[in-house]
Amino acid sequence: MIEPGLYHMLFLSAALFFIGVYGFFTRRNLVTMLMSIELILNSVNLNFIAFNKYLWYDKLDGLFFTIFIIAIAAAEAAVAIAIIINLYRSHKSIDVENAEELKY
Amino acid sequence: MNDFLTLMKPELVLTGIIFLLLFVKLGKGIKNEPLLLIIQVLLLLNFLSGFFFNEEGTLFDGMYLTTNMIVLQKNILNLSVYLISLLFAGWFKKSEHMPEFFMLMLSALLGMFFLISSGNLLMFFLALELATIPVAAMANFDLDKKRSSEAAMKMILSSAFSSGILLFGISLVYGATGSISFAEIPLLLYGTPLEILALVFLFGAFAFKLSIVPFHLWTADVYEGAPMATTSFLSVVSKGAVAFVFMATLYKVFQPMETVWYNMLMILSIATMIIGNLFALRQQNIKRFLAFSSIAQVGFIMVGISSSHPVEGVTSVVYFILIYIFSNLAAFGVAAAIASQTNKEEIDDYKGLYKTNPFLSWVLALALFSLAGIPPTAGFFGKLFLLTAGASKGSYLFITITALNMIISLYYYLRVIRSVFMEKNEKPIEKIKIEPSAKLALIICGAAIVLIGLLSWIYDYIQSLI
Amino acid sequence: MNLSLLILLPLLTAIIILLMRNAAQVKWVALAGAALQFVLAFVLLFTFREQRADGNTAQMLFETTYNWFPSWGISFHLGVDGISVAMILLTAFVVIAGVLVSWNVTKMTKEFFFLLILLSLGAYGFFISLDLFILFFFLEIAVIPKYLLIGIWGSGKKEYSANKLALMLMGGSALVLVGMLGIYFSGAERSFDLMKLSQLNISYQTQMICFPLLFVGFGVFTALFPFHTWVPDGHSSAPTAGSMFLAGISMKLGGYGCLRVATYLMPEGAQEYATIIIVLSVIAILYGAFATMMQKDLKYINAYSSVSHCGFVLLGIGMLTKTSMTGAVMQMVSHGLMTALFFAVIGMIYERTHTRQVSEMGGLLKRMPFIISILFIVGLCSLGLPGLSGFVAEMTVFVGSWEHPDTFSRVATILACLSIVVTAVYILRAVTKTAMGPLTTGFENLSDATWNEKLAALILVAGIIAIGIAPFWLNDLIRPGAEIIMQKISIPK
Amino acid sequence: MPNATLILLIILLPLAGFVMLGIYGRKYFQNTSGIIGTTLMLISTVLALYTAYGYFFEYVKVDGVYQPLVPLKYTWLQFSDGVSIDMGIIIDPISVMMLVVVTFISLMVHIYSLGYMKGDERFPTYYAFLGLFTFSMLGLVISSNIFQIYIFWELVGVSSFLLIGYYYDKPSAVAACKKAFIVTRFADVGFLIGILILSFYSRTLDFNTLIERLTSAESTEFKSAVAASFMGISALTWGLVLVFIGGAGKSAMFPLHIWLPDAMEGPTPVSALIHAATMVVAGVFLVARLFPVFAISAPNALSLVGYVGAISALIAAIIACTQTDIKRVLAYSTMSQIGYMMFALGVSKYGGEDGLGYTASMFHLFTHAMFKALLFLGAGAVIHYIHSNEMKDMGGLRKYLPITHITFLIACLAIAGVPPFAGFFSKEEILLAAYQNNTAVYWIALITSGLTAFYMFRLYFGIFWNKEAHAHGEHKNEGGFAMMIPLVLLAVGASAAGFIPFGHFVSSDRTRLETEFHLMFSIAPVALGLAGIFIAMWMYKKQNDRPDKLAASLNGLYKSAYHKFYIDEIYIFITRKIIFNLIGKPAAWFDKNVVDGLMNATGNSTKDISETIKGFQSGKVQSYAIYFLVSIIGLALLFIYIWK
Amino acid sequence: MSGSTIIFYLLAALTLVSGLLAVTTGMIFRAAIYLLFSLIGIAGIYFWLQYEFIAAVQIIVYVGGIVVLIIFSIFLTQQAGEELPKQKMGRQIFSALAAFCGLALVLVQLVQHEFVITNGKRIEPTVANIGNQMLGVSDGGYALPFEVVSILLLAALIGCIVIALKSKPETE
Repeated sequence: MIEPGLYHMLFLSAALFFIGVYGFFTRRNLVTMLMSIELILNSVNLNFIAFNKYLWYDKLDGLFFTIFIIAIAAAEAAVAIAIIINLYRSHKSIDVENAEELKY
Repeated sequence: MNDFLTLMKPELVLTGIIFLLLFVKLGKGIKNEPLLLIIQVLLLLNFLSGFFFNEEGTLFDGMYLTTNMIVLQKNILNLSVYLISLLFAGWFKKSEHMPEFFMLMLSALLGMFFLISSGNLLMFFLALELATIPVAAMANFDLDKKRSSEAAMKMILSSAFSSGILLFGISLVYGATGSISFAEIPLLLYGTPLEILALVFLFGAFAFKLSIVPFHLWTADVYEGAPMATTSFLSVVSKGAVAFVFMATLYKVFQPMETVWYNMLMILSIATMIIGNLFALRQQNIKRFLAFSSIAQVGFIMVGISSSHPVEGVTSVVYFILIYIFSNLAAFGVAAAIASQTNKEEIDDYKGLYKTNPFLSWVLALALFSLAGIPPTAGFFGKLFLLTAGASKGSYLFITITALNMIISLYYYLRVIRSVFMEKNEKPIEKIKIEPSAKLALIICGAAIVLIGLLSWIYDYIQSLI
Repeated sequence: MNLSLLILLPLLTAIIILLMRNAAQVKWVALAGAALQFVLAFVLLFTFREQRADGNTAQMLFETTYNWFPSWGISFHLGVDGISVAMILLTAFVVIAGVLVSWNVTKMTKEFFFLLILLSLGAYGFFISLDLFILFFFLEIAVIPKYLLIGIWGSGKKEYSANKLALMLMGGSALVLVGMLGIYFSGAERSFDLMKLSQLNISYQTQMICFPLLFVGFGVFTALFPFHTWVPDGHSSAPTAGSMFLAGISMKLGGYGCLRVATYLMPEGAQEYATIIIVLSVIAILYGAFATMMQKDLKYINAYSSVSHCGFVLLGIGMLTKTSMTGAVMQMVSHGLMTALFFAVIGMIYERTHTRQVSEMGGLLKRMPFIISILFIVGLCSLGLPGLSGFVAEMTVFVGSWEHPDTFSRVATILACLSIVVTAVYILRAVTKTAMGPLTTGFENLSDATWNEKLAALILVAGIIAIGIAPFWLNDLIRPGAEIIMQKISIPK
Repeated sequence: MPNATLILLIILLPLAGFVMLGIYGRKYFQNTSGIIGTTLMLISTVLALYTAYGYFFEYVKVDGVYQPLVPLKYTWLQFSDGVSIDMGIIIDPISVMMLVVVTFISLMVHIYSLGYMKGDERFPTYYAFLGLFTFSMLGLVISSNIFQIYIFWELVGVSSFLLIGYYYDKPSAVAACKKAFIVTRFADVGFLIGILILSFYSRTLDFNTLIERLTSAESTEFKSAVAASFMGISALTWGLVLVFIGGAGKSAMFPLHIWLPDAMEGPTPVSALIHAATMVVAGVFLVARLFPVFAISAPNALSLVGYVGAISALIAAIIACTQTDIKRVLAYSTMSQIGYMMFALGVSKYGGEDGLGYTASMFHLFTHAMFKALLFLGAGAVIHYIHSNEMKDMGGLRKYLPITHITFLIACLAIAGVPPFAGFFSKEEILLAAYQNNTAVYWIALITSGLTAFYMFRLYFGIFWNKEAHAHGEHKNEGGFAMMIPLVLLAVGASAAGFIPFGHFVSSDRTRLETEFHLMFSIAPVALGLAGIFIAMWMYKKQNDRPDKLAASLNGLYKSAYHKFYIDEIYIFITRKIIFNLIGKPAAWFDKNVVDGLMNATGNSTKDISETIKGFQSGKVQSYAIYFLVSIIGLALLFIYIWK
Repeated sequence: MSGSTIIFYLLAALTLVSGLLAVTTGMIFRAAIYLLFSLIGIAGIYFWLQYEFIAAVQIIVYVGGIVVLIIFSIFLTQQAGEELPKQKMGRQIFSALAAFCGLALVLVQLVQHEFVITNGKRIEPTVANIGNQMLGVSDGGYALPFEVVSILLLAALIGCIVIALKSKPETE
């Protein structure tokens, strides 16, 4: 096993990203879809930190990006959950396949 | 500090209004109707304030920048928000949470202002989120309608997904260049495959917001389910703001990769026009219909953007969006006026509308003609200049396809016209009582649709700001 | 004379019509507007002739330029030469006649006349503009009123026809647009100004691409085969005045565009594509004529015959000689007047008999001598009787075409000549069946034309006869214009 | 120098009549229109006679040659340099002769119609149309420009159309007028193309210039016209042949004659004027007008004229023997006589003695106008009396219609070529010319002249003798003075016109041509004519079964002649089966289904595609995300690896 | 192979495996827990990278905030322990394929790209540095984004309140 470096980080984050993407594609429960989104955002955070750490350590841009992403993620999750709850009230279900009234 | 006040004036005024509303809401003192009037006046003042004390410059180490053109763009958005506040008065008055709606809408607008003024990727991203998340909440404002929450769900999930993609792209740009500043990035881009990949990711996110095919799929569903005010905000303000930024980003930040994004724009714009038109052909619901028509319109905007000419491209796009705002708002306004009284949103319901509601019919006709690009409405000029700008690159095939797409679009716009003016109906929609403010807004829109094109100085004015 | 009057007058009329309260006022305002246009057109004619007689040899007279979108090189550039004057006269004739025959429109009268006047605005604007952009602007302005006229006041499968017409015409103008942009970007200088563009040498490459675009684009308007299918349906579904405008004015926009824009700006392209144009126009002429023979509905007969007659316009242009070009313009004027009159008469007959099927009519001469006499006149004009305008125009085209010495053109001309027999066949079949023979039962109590119909018919007949008897004035008007267009084109001797 | 204004007046007076009566006739001149029309015509005739007198007698010839004069010429429509349609007046022997003939016959018909058409509802319209016709015909004969002649040619055609269809509620009349117009129109296309060819090579449309250029072997125009050829025949010949086709159509030459018999549906005076004396000879006139070009530059074309004329003359004569409708008999006879004039031109040469045929042709035209008009007007009187055209309804009418009988007989003798009536002289000259130049034609002509005598007297005996008449109709008179005066005047003309020394005035090179009378030569035709008369007398003077027997013995020939050699049927086959079914219907079908279908298919397929791809918009937010990602990957691949 | 390397691989494995399980497991509550582990794993990696501040924020916001929120919403909308409905097999395979292709593409590009390294002086991500810059108004200060986010959070708050705190009973 070699010493972990930039590429390890990038691999990790890319893998996480696409795991999240896969989850987003296949999960039928809205909350779990939201969870997949969180994974995606985390993978991006990891990317930023990795680049900041290994390549562009003369500034803290990546780090700040990560902080703000975390904040946004919280806000997004909050609104999403509010919407999901509202949807649950009207549909009595949070299965995404049950919310397909709008189409074609 | 003075700089700060004049340069950030649009944002500051808007923030002021938001907080004013917040206090009003917390105070619980005012009923909907007078409050709406106050809001309308405030928004009008907000719009008018955009004409005074404008300066160009940057703040916060280049994170925030403003030019006369940017002020104009912001003010166009101000104007459309003002018109929305007038047009949907009927719906607002009935709404339980009107102040909140405005707070959300103005927050989103604020987000767009920051978006337009953003000078680095972080601001850009934050502003974009600020411009999106409240809108998702706004989509859910028909609280007791299933469709509304479905629309909101689709919007928040898809936009979260697209944010993920966008962020991934941004992270790649950051990794490749080490900068998030718009001023530095172009100096450090070389068009390597990774950068192309990053560009594609960013492009995808933009495309999502602008509903460019094939990233458009959420659009129609959200437009249909959301309340009409939200839909028109989305289709007009959101789209306008993102288009401005999209253009600025491509022109400035990705300038070294022009050939790549030109080709990308070209194929996607063809796809957007064709798919948007093909779907619009078969729609029955007027909102869904307008959704697809606005997708097709974006295809045209992309033609203008593809000119990559810093003067002609920008001017024609801004000009077109100005016209597009009036046309689309007029169409939505008419649909809203009808829907708010009769709950009818199907095109077939409009049969024989002219008999009972000539005013609405004429405004609708003007709006649709303008969207279709028929002279003497302003849409004709808008489209023509977009095409002219786009044609400067000399791709005949591209322009021909664009021009032919205008025919398909004409076909479905005429379908509505046909319903309204020609077809007979046993039970046409009864005489609609239009809110005075809505009527005012419709008249403004109608007049603008007729006049903007004919008064050529408007175009020159926009150009002079560059 | 200030040419913008020609635009302002209809505009003003249209606005006043919108302000009117009742139908009677609307009609009189429309008539007054149309009459003023008529007068104005004649004033233009006379001042034009006066100027020419005074030795003013400028290519375009009464040029005026207003700034309009200067950043795109667009200006509101107006000016007329003889060809434009001829077309303006035609428009004035058709407009006043169209207003007169629409006197009995009761459904949405205000809107009807508003649209009619709007159409005339488009036509005038088109004919006087010397800037491609505004030319295109006016070209498109004229489409939607037609759509609405057919769709709202039409008959039969009106919605289908209206759609087809609007879409095909817009398709044509889309091609025009592309061609126009091609020219715009090709020259050393970006300009939409026709006069300026004609000075620039547009590259051969561009011409080869843009000429077909522009020609086909305008050709759609003037029923270029195979893009003529909007013509029969559109004309037959339209209300009387609508058909008159459509065939009388609107189809001429295309011919004028082919001439003024496509051929004038791109002579090399015109030469390269002449063969194709000739083939298509001969097909249109013969095929239109034969297809007409099989029609049973009067409006279809006239519509298909318009396809055939407009083929002469395109043939004249395709032959690229001064005379044929002059003939093409004459044919436009002549066909405009004639076909408008034909539709007017058909409308009058239909209003009384409530049928347009030839087989359901007979012996109408007995009941309505005036209308049927006009029908005879217009029929004879259509089949090219000397003394009426059709003859003059067709003969000029023939003589002009014959000036082209190669065998191909010869054969084409001969084939085109053959059409005058077929024309005679279908016109006579229709006219004799309608007018002559025993009177169909049920038509015993039909009345003859009313004052407005008579006036309308007489105005158009006057035009037809004026050209037919004294073609020299029209010829003198058109020929110099045609010569300038032909300047850059050399035919192999 | 003849006065242009006067000549213009000759032409314009009838036009004035047309305009006045056409527009206001039914309002103001219901009963007086006949008088108005006739008066105008009378003035016109007097002026024409005055002009003729002036031209032939007062005007001094130059070197014994009558100069063609152009007292008026106005550029009507300028084409390219030199080529223009001019409206002009040409005055030369044949045009002056025609002026006289047309105005005189027209006047006769005007007068006659006062009686014949009396009480008709559309009396003013009738006179208006007559005026129009006369105007057009006069315009035709004085045309100085080949296009001008075409213009009046068409106008003549349309007035003929209007007059044939005068009884417009009779379906047969409507069919006939249509047929007449269309057939002549078809021929006119030939004329038109001929004009185009001639004008292109001669670079002028003016008759005088054109003749001058195309007859002088040195001129460049002539050289180029001869040099250019198509299918081995020079352009000049083609042009002339095509022009002749136009003439053949109007003059009802085989095979374009089919309209003429049907044209008899018009009022009988009209038939007399248009379809006997004037319009139908326009073709002859046209060939005569261009005669120098034909004779000098394109002898082939001229001999074609000769053969066509001869064949027409013979065929028409055969058919005439079998017809039972008296007007149709006369129509075929007209055709036959015009055939004479045509082949007379065809066998002629240019200049001097050789130009006898030309003179003879014109002479025959002149005399034929008299006697044929007379025949028609006489037939009109009979029809007026009997109300039928069929010979079987007639017989023994000599007692009831004495004046008609006598004048008709004179006319019959004239046409049969019995001396000293007019027809004898002109026909004699024609036969002589044929004999001198072309024997085949001569023999055909000879046979025809016998047949002519036979069928004319078949007619005469059938009408006035044969079976005993029974009381007919309600008028028991001949139709009054109005109808009798023209008969008498024309009878005088038919008797006396032959004594005019025609060659002195009209000849191919406009010099004085002395025509001699060869007694020996005349024996054969006169004998043949008399034989014809006697056979007719034998067969038809009394009612008997000889005609039927003869018909039975000549079954095949008789039947086909009776059916006019099935030419009509061939035409119907061509038009109905070939043009309508094989061209028209497919064209209409093609338009409706293929061209239109394509346009509709474009529209429909757009809709279909739209319907097919709606699945993309599935409403599933996850699918949307998948499309999103897939598109991103696709775009990235495209732009990284493929489209660099 | 040093200890820190092993720790990294362990953390990475934790993150990926629990991430994978979070998106595949059939029980929704378990999914939330796996997500929690995955997020903790990422926090660990931040620690490992010596970005302690970020790690702390990660723990506070994600673990303490978002995951709790998610678990609450699960409780509100779902019976815990209930088996989640499975997606169609075709969709699963296609999604996996698409995700894998994406991954492959991204990785190939990342590996092929020659990253540049700055030659500037390293700034340590200490809390002091971060704090100074976060609220600075000039020279790379992040005051403006900070304000923007605050407005965003306000707006989100308002939105959530309006949407989630619905008083009227469901009518539809």
